[in-house]
Amino acid sequence: MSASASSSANTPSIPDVVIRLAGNSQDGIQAIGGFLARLAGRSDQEVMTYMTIPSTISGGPSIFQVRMGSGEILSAGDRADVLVAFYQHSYENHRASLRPGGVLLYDSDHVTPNPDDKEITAVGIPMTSATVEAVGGSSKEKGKNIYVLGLLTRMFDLDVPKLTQLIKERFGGKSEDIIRNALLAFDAGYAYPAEQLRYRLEKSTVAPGGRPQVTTDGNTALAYGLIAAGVRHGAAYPITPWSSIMETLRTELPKYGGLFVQCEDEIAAISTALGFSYGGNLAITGSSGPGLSLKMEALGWATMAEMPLIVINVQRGGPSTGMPTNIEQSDLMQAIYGSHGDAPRVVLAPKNVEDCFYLAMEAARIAREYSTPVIILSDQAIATRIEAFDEPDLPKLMVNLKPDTRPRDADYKSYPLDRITHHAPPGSLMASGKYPTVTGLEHDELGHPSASPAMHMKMMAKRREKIQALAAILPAPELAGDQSGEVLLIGWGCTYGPLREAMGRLRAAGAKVGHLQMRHLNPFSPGLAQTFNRYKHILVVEINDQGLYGYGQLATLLRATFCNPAIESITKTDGLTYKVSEIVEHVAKKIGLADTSIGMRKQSVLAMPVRN
Amino acid sequence: MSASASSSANTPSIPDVVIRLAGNSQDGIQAIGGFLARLAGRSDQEVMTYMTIPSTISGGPSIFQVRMGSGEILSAGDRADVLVAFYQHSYENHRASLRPGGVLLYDSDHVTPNPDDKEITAVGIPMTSATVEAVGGSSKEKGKNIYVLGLLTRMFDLDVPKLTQLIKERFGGKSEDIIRNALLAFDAGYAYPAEQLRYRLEKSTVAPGGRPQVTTDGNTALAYGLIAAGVRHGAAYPITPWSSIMETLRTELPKYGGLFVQCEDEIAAISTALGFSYGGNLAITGSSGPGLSLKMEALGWATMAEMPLIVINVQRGGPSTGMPTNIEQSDLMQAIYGSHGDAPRVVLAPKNVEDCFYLAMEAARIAREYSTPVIILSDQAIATRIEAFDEPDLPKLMVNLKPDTRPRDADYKSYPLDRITHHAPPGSLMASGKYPTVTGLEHDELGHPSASPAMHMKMMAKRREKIQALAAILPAPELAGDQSGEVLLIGWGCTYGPLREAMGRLRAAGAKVGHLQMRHLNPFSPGLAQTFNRYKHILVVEINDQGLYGYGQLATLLRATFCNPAIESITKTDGLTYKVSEIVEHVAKKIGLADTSIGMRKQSVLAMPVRN
Amino acid sequence: MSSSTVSPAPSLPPEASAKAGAPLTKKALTSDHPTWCPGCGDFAVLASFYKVLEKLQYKQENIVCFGGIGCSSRLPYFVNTYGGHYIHGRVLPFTVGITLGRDDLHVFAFGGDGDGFSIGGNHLVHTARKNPRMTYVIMDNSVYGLTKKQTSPTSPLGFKSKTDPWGALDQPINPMRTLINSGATFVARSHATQVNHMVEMMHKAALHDGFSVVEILSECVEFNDGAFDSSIPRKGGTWSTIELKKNDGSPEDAARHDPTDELAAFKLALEPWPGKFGLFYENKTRPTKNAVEQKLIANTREKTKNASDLELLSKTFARMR
Amino acid sequence: MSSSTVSPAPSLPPEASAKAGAPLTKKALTSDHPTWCPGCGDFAVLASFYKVLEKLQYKQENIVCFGGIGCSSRLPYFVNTYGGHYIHGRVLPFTVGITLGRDDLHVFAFGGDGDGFSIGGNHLVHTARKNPRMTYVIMDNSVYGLTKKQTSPTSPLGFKSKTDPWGALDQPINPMRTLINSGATFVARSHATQVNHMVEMMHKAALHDGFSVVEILSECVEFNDGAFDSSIPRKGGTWSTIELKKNDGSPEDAARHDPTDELAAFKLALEPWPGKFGLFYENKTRPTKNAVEQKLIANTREKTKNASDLELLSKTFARMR
Ligand SMILES: Cc1ncc(C[n+]2csc(CCOP(=O)(O)OP(=O)(O)O)c2C)c(N)n1
Ligand SMILES: Cc1ncc(C[n+]2csc(CCOP(=O)(O)OP(=O)(O)O)c2C)c(N)n1
Ligand code: SF4
Ligand code: SF4
Ligand SMILES: [Mg+2]
Ligand SMILES: [Mg+2]
Repeated sequence: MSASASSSANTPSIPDVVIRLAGNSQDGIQAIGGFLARLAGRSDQEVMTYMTIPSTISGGPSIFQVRMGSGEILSAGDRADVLVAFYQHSYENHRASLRPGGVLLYDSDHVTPNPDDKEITAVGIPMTSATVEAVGGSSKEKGKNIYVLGLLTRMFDLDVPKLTQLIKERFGGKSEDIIRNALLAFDAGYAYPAEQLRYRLEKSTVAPGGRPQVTTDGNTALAYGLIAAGVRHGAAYPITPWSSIMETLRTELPKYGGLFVQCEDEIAAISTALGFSYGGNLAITGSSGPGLSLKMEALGWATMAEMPLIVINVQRGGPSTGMPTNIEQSDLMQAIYGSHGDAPRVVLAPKNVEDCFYLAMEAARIAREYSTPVIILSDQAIATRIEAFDEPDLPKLMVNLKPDTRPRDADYKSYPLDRITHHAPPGSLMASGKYPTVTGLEHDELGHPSASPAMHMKMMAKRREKIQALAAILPAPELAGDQSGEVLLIGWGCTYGPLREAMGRLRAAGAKVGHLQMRHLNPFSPGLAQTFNRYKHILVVEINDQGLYGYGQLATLLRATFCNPAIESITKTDGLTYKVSEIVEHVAKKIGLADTSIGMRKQSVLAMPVRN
Repeated sequence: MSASASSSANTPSIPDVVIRLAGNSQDGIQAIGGFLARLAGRSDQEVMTYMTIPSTISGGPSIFQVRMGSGEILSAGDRADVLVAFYQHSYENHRASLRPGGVLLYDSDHVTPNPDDKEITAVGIPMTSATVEAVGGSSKEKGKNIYVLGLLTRMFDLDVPKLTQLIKERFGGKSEDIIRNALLAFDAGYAYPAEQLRYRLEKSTVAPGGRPQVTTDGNTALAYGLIAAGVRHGAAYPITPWSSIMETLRTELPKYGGLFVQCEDEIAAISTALGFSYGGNLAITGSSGPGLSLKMEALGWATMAEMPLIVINVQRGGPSTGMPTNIEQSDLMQAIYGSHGDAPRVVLAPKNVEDCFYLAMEAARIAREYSTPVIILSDQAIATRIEAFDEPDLPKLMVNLKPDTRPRDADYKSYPLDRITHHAPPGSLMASGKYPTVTGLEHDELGHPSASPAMHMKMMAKRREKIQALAAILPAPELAGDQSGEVLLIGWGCTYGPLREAMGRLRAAGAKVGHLQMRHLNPFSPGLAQTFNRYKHILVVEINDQGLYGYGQLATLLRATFCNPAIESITKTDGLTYKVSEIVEHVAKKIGLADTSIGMRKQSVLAMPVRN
Repeated sequence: MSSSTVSPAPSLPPEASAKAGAPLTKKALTSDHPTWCPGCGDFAVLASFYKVLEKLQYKQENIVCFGGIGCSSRLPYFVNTYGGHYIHGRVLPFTVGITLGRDDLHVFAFGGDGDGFSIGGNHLVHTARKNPRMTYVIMDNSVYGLTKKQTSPTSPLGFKSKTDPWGALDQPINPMRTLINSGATFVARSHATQVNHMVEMMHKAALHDGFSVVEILSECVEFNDGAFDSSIPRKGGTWSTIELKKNDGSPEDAARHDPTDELAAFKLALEPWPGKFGLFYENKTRPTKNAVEQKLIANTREKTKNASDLELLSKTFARMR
Repeated sequence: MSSSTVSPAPSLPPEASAKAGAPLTKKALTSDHPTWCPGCGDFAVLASFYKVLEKLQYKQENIVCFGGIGCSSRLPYFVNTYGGHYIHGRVLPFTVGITLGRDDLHVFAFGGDGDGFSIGGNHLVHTARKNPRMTYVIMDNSVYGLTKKQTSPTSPLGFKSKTDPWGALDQPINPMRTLINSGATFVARSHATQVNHMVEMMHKAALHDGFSVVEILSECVEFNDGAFDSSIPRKGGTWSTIELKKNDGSPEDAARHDPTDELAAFKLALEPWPGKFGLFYENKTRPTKNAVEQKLIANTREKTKNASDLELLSKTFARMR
């Protein structure tokens, strides 16, 4: 390790750092990660986190990784600069994730590293005993995580007042003792003498948006996006990783005069949500994989009855119960085609945590304007990771919705063939004296059942054409990088960051590469065919299976739609988010790029020569 | 009308005839149609029927159409030669279906036809009063249908002994009175003096298969195909038009020592069926549209656990409750992609009634050999129509299945990575002393849950590769007509007959046209890409919606797989089977064929000059 | 509910209010012509329901009628109010969403024995334990009518159907027992041949502040002809109604039924077929889900000091800084 | 069943038969190490189940254990017999297929309160009315454990969970009442802190010829700590078991419980929390679905004069000529 200065003038300055905390799920490593992430947010720095959840019930090994710093941070980092290892297994399982020149901070009460390993700097600190000593009494090693937070704060010269403020906020509801103990642990970690470990994180180069940054995870952003959109009603059944959205809404909606119902199963849940919507209260239901499979029949009703509804699927590893705590993007086909019959509906996917907020608002708007169910396909990675972004401009954005029970004119029809359906909720007086019927049977313009062949054709067209009308006015997805060239990288959902970074590295290596993250998956935005024609290879990168014919799910849809043989797939099903390097290597192989390491940080920043 | 001879030597001989019976659903017109169809079968004639079911509960207008004669009969006929009209509404709604020169037989007790209509021959017969007179007593006009059967028997010189035998068989279980009344009505109809109406159906030109013909509908053929395949267990919940399969199996299986369970809903049904399969008893469940949507979660489990299972979907008009008594082919995408996660499974579609029998057998074989769920996509048209075909060679075909509980060697694994899974059912002794686990969680080779990224990748591949292995050995679909040329017509399910006839008419008009009916929809048979390359246009004809991008469901899949822009769609959603002329006109427009009427029978055969 | 400060208010149906000069008549309420088979018991249920609405005189636009799937579930098509047809077996959770989201409406759900006790059985139980303010009418014909004669969960042992040509083999459920056990706060039983009784039961049910269920034996003349003759006097059956306690201290009163006594209701339900008709059980004290959730909202709003939506959400985001 | 000629035979579990020289031991039955949280009540249920199997000495390869989804539903992984893990709430219809298809097996289903009473509630009722020969063990911790603390259908009013931070608002179900009403022919209640009692109840359940259910209060130490203390003597609670009638004519016997008396069982179920433990209800006379269907098969086979499959199917096709 080359950095050595101890005075602040000589402290090496680094653009960003990747810290991996490895322990067991009970150790509160999520908490340290959360503090660091929120601190970054409050310091106008960029931040992204990544965590694993043990699939066993009683805890088990768990990690939390946080990347923070200046510049645009798009992924949580393929490899780490700092590894904090609480146990021997943490050390052994995660040593390889450390970049050469990186720093291993290990709990010398529990870990014995390999003494011959000279590639990294290993620093042993008696985290457990030091914590017990600092805090004393009954709480024992419980503050170990806060001790480590203190250590890292000193190491990267982080903002102490802000952090202690965060600690106080976090433990605010609890007893004074708890806050005091936490601060004792923090101070002890901060005071640990390791003068060789001193860095300074560069200030953000991203122009601050003029708005303060907020730091949160994708599920929270989705929930509050719905609230901002005016959604006040919902119903669901718990399932990982969906549950936290319903927990947030169940707790929050009553504050807004709304209501969230926990139902006996997912079928009851979507039914109750549809009942809310029918009553004029645009509603939301959601689940993860298995729960979505149960909603398919009722979702078909929503299409047939033309009932607005928002459905969230926080995707996890499938099929069946699959890998409940892992990431996968394998529910796209089901989102579009899972119900029997031709049942067109809208499918959207957020590209990151911030987008969860805005896409939730868009979903609500589309559901209302087009009287259609809208499925939001989030995923386990976006749901659980923490990012910092500009606080939304709420006064501008917030929507106020109420059932529209104004009287309707005598020519009111619930299913007019020449207009998009907008239901009159009960309570609306009908000048005609005839009250409308809503049904999952094929029906005429007044909603009365009809088995007329001609009517079925017309109503099928009506339901299709409104979605086509929506398609026509969708914004084209943002095309980054080269606007034409060798490779167009396409992704959806959580692959946004790694793809954008991969694009950067490939361009740095001389390839002409563009990147397009698709947020509108059904219907597609206009103009894609033309964009595709400008590239030699269109590589669709997804976390799902290659399918019987070699194509992932979005790739299959794009090929069917555009019949462009340049569309190919990069897929994987290991339950983990893409590393930038995985993508770069795939693309390099495809286009015969020899040196894929350009732009890749091989050595840890911590090992770099002093730059100022 | 030109035919006039009354002596049998001068009786005009006709190749085939289309008779449409129109009345109300209580009139027993299905029964007349059924008798005619079965008579044709017993006379080694070809036959095909078509019927509508009223969508109201308390009956209503209904038709039954039967086409019988020599030569290959592939569809029930676009237009009729004879229309039997019981009521004024029957006459008014169906007059247009009669070809010029055709014969209208109307019940003069109820119908007054337009006296100015000279295009057809209208013959009034007091069907109601004649029946009452013939039968007398309490049964009143109940025998009207049998009276009409007698009329038609005389008119087309049908086999009286065979028909009276059929009548006796049909009413066999009932009282002697009923049989006597039926025969009285039959004789009265037969005796009706209408000497101008005499024809003779030509003997079949199709070489008899050496086996007697049987006559039945698609649902029955499916049920007995399963029994021939050795399937002895099943579970389901009623829904139209699926129910008759479960009713047949519930009644028949106990005779074979088997068992069919009526469950509380479709989820319980597939679960019980999977329990049977797990016990080593290959089982079947089924439903129609809405019920299939409910089975999606459990179907995913079947893929993950690699459990053999047969699932029948008798498709009807969708989405949602849709058009329950109409035909649609809109559940294909759901069959393949309806479950969350990447859950590959096999999807087959019978092309006609006979094929129902053989495809059921194939489905059972695939399910067992590949330990996979197999979905059979039948449809309302095939399910309810009657066809005649060679009796299957049962001694050769029948399969005997028993749970295979032989002891398993010490190296037994339920999910070996190097072989296809074949479960050991409970009762099989394990030499290893370790008993296997079956689960919907991702698992290792022994079936124990695993969240290992590498294992998930491998098991995903295992489940995919076995389906790919099946694909490799599937027979290529039979390619009829021109083996290369302008147009390849592709269809699946009930469109087989109309497509084959349309191909004939188009070729007669000079176009180079081939036809390929796909029975294996997931995975596809090998060699399709090469076949497709030999045609300028590949037109996929389906009874479903054109989708957001202009393609029906099979067309979408073929385009995605082969990226061949020549693949286009012909679709419709009127809830009715294709008429040959609809297809011919579409294709003619596509390839600029002017005269599409070549090969089309414009005049009724009944109006043609005497040929011998 | 330890932190509650607002006390739970009853969620009584909004005051019945006739439109000035336009009383709600059968004529106004009549919609499509029913598609049932001639003689079907459901006609009488419909006729009685019209009468109930005429009695209640709710605003027409505030009435909602929904059905599941089945012959009986089609009833809402024939009533000119808001309403429709949901999917098979799920009409209860759907109508729960309507009533909980709109306290100003009068919500009625309709269905058959298959819809309610087979595929929908679980929703019945969980709806009942929530006790939403709404009325559910089950037309029990002890058969699957619309799908043409399969065994239903109320078909008696030995009933010959297309799925049990030799007679039903599985023990049927006892609807009254099932309903009482579910926790429904109003449980009554009636018969499609007894219009006045049906009207009385449905009327009481509609006025009940909670989840009220009326099960009506309604003959399927097509597929279960004569099923309920044993309770039709003109067919030689006995029509036996439940006499309710008057609490008049009279000796006869001891033998009368106290509908608030769950165990007594359960015992009544165990009486042999065809059993009694009338009000089996009623609980007027359990608060409705409507009231409980409204109270939660009121308590929560009180804590937020009635902050505006914007203020609330802004505060939340401020905490995420 | 009017045409029955073969009389219904009991479908008793196949004779327990130890393998020569290799008695079924806990060691042989132990599989993967349980992944439950230390202290979870389910450990004791597992230990008791081992003991039951040791007592029964069924052939190891003829035992099948299946779970739904939930912490408790994972129990089958830890038992070295045939078995596994189905989907959430549907383990009963799945195991119904196993037992009806294979009369030689001993089938056990396991699940939690969410799995069994929430999403799976309807399957419980319809399985019970079929009365298949099998045993169902419900580990009730009154919370959703695996998904980390949401309100379950047995969570008491006021229980604070992630979905009811202010305390549960919906009336919980009463499991014993629900089970008795379902028509299950054996209904017992036990407690994970009482190993001997659990063993006794599960053992009796396994020997019952029909659908037997044992509900076990099994504490979730992670998310519902102390929930069942009121029935744990060493935590100051009362452990009160049901004394069964001995029919010895003694005066004490009058006060004892007759488990064949449904109304008495129902009354017992209404006792206030924590109530009694033991056998609530037992019906030894209702034939099992296994027996009823076997009888149907036997009757039908008799009518076909035991024709071979080929003969039968050939005849059918001959009729279609
Ligand atoms: C998911 C689903 N399964 C099955 C059906 C078919 N189905 C329609 S109505 C019905 C049952 C009808 O019985 P019931 O509810 O008693 O009503 P009834 O017709 O007797 O009034 C069934 C099984 C369906 N529409 N949807
Ligand atoms: C269809 C479906 N919905 C939801 C879930 C998520 N889920 C898994 S277990 C469970 C409930 C667990 O509670 P319980 O059955 O009481 O078992 P416990 O963990 O408490 O033993 C839920 C909701 C799922 N796996 N599948
Ligand atoms: S089938 Fe039965 S329930 Fe349905 S309408 Fe006809 S009589 Fe009524
Ligand atoms: S979460 Fe609760 S039920 Fe699950 S294993 Fe832990 S203690 Fe047991
Ligand atoms: Mg019914
Ligand atoms: Mg639980």
